[in-house]
Amino acid sequence: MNKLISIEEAIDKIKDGDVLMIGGFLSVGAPLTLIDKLVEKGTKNLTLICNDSGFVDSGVGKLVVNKQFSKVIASHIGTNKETGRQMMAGETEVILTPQGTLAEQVRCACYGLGGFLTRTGVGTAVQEGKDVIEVDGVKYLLEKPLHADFALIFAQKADKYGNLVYHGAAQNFNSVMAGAATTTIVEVLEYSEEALNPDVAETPGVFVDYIVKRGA
Amino acid sequence: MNKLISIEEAIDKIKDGDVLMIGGFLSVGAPLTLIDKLVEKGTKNLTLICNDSGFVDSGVGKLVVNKQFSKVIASHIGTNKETGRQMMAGETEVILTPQGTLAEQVRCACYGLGGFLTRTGVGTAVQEGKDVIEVDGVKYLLEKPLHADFALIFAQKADKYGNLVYHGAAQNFNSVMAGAATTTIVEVLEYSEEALNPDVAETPGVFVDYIVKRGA
Amino acid sequence: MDKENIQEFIAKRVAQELHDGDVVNLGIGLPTLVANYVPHDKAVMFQSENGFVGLGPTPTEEQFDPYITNAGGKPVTIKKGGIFFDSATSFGIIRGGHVDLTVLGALQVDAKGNIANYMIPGKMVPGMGGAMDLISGAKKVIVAMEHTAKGSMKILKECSLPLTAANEVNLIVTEMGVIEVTEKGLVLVEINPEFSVEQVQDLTEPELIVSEDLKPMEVE
Amino acid sequence: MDKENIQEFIAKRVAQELHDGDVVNLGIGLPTLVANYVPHDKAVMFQSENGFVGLGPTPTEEQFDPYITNAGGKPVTIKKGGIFFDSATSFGIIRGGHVDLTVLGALQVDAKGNIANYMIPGKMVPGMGGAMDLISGAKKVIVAMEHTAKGSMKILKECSLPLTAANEVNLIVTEMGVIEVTEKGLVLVEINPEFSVEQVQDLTEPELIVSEDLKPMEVE
Repeated sequence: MNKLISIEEAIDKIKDGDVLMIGGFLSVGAPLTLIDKLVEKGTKNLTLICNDSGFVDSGVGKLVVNKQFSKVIASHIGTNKETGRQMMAGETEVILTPQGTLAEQVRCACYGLGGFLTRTGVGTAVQEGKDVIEVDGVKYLLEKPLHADFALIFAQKADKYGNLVYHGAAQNFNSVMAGAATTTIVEVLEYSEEALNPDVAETPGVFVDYIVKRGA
Repeated sequence: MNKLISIEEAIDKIKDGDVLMIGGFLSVGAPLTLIDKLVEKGTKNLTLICNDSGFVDSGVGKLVVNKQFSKVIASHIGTNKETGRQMMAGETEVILTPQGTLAEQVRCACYGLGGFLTRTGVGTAVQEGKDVIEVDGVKYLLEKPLHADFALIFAQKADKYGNLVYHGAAQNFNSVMAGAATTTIVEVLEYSEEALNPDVAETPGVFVDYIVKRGA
Repeated sequence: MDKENIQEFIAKRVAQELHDGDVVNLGIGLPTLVANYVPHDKAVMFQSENGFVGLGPTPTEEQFDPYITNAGGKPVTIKKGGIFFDSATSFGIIRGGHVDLTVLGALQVDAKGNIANYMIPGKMVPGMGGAMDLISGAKKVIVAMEHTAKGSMKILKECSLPLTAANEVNLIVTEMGVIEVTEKGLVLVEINPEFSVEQVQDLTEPELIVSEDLKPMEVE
Repeated sequence: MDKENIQEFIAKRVAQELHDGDVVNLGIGLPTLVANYVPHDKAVMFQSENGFVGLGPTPTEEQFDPYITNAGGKPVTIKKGGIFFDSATSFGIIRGGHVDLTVLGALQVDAKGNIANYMIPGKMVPGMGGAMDLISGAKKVIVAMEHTAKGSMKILKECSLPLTAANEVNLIVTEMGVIEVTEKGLVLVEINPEFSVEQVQDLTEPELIVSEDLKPMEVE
């Protein structure tokens, strides 16, 4: 079970039409090398699940500008004007989701749950088309899991078993997406043949299928 | 904001009739000093939310033997015969819950969610009285949050801000229960005036109201 | 007051709402300024929805770390006692009522405590980010904004823009006064001595209930 | 075969179902023995529902750590590459299909793949612990048990005891044979050469479909 592969091998796994979860928050903690390689490869008709759509010149925003997404699910697209333009022009379907709901939807996919109840979005446009369930007199929206073919995430360090640790605010959606897609690929700054301390490692290696080194 | 208090101060906060979440798994990682002090105090008519009911001579089992619970919510009571006896005799109400459901119910309380959908328990006695919701052709049970007055948990180390780290399998329900009750009290082996490394600390101090030192 | 003075005045007044031990989330723009006026005797921790508690000021060159940024993507620092976590935990903290106070700007607020601050259909659709979660989840929601937008009213009988959340706003702080959202309607509890109640009412669509205990809005 | 030999025989046969890279959860009792027969060329990680992956053997005196125990509360070790986590994550791994294989004992199994292994009403009510989650969540569920309990049948047309899970069992391994649970019913795919098909059928309530490709059940 060798999880370490090259960036090329990783990107070759992704096919036209696939659904991708991509970690990062306004490009901070995004798997930048994987994204750049995916831009180069030009894989089309992808669906993006990400906190935001980055900037025109960084992170997932480059994939937006390169028109590789037919659908974007995000909590915020305001920092990348091209996403808004594509949405207004009907070129790309955009689903705006509250950030906490997005995080829980991803977690549900990883955890095998069928959904969860949240007060967020009750009485707003987010409610449209969703079941409203009342528990103990409080109204909640039933939000469902978001499934994906690939989770492309970033971590500070991986051991060869796929256990991960994060640094600073680069963790954000990365550890939530680990294990939430059929295949999880992590881009790391450091790779270690030595096992991480089991008390300190944050993401279990069972959630991680492949590891690539940044810039490799 | 001084979170460090004495064991006596901690236990005096708990009143007859309160609902308690208590961490630990077969007494491993249970807040043993808090439990012993609670046995000494004799607070009655409590509700226990815990993975199991421990053993007659250790962990929460001592509270069971001392007849301090009128209700027990747990995934397993087989290691403490007194719990079974009290249940059969109608002295204590016992609700058996799948372990994963119990963990998620506790998390929902901490995370402000109204419930979640799980396949666990579908078609079993666990289903009784619960809503069955079908999502994409799969049947799920709607499980609701478990709320409590106090979470009594254990950690390896706390800093003065209440940030916690755990060791080994002592983490179990402890970090899930942190923040899930109105008041969270943690028993620790080590207390530090110095702040923990923000990358390494596991439970945010915002979930922790009071800290006591083991044996103090 | 010019725009800068107005914003400073509002931020200073909002800072009076902070209590010792509070966990606070500040929205972008004007609300961010509140961090500059935390009373010295109060220990307040700021939460950043991208994944930490303990948000500190802009780093010096030496402190700079590209992976420590605020929810706007700008470099910041983390204070002693802070902690990093993932987005699910971040919103667990927000939704679970572990944030004592959130301060946000708004395009519109109304008499029912509804707030609209995330889109103008056909014009501006940035998305709600974490705003819906914060407004639904925080124990107390303060809207901090200029009383009007280029002369047109922002405090309305009913919001016309898509809502960010329904019935969640507790307090509105503007340069003209402090307004509590109650079941009976909007109660003017403090007024900037530069204005009369009539002037405030003229720029506020719903009828204001003037508190019997109306106080002057004062900042140091 | 005496009881010990029977258990060893079953455990060895179950071990043949392990694949390189598998994450496996073993129930208490007989299933635990499977860990002793992992093929040397296969890297298997054992998951422990109390909160880790990488369950290793009983510690030496030097290795002993009171906070490293298995789901039965007994001292164990953690292997290189293992990791500790909380109970919510543990059951996320279980429910999310990240456990490739779970091996459990049973009081009863039936032709529909139902399993009962957590209580005998009025007699024994230990609770389900993590069993319901494991059976519902693992990719593959193997029941490893003696074919009968003191002569009475355990493989039934329909379970009479309260179910732990409905329609989840994939494979039944006993000292008499290996039975696949299919939509058509129970298929006998391997038989212990010590027994005839008739003998197996006599101790199995539902009618067995005998595989056209019936093989001898062999262990090394």
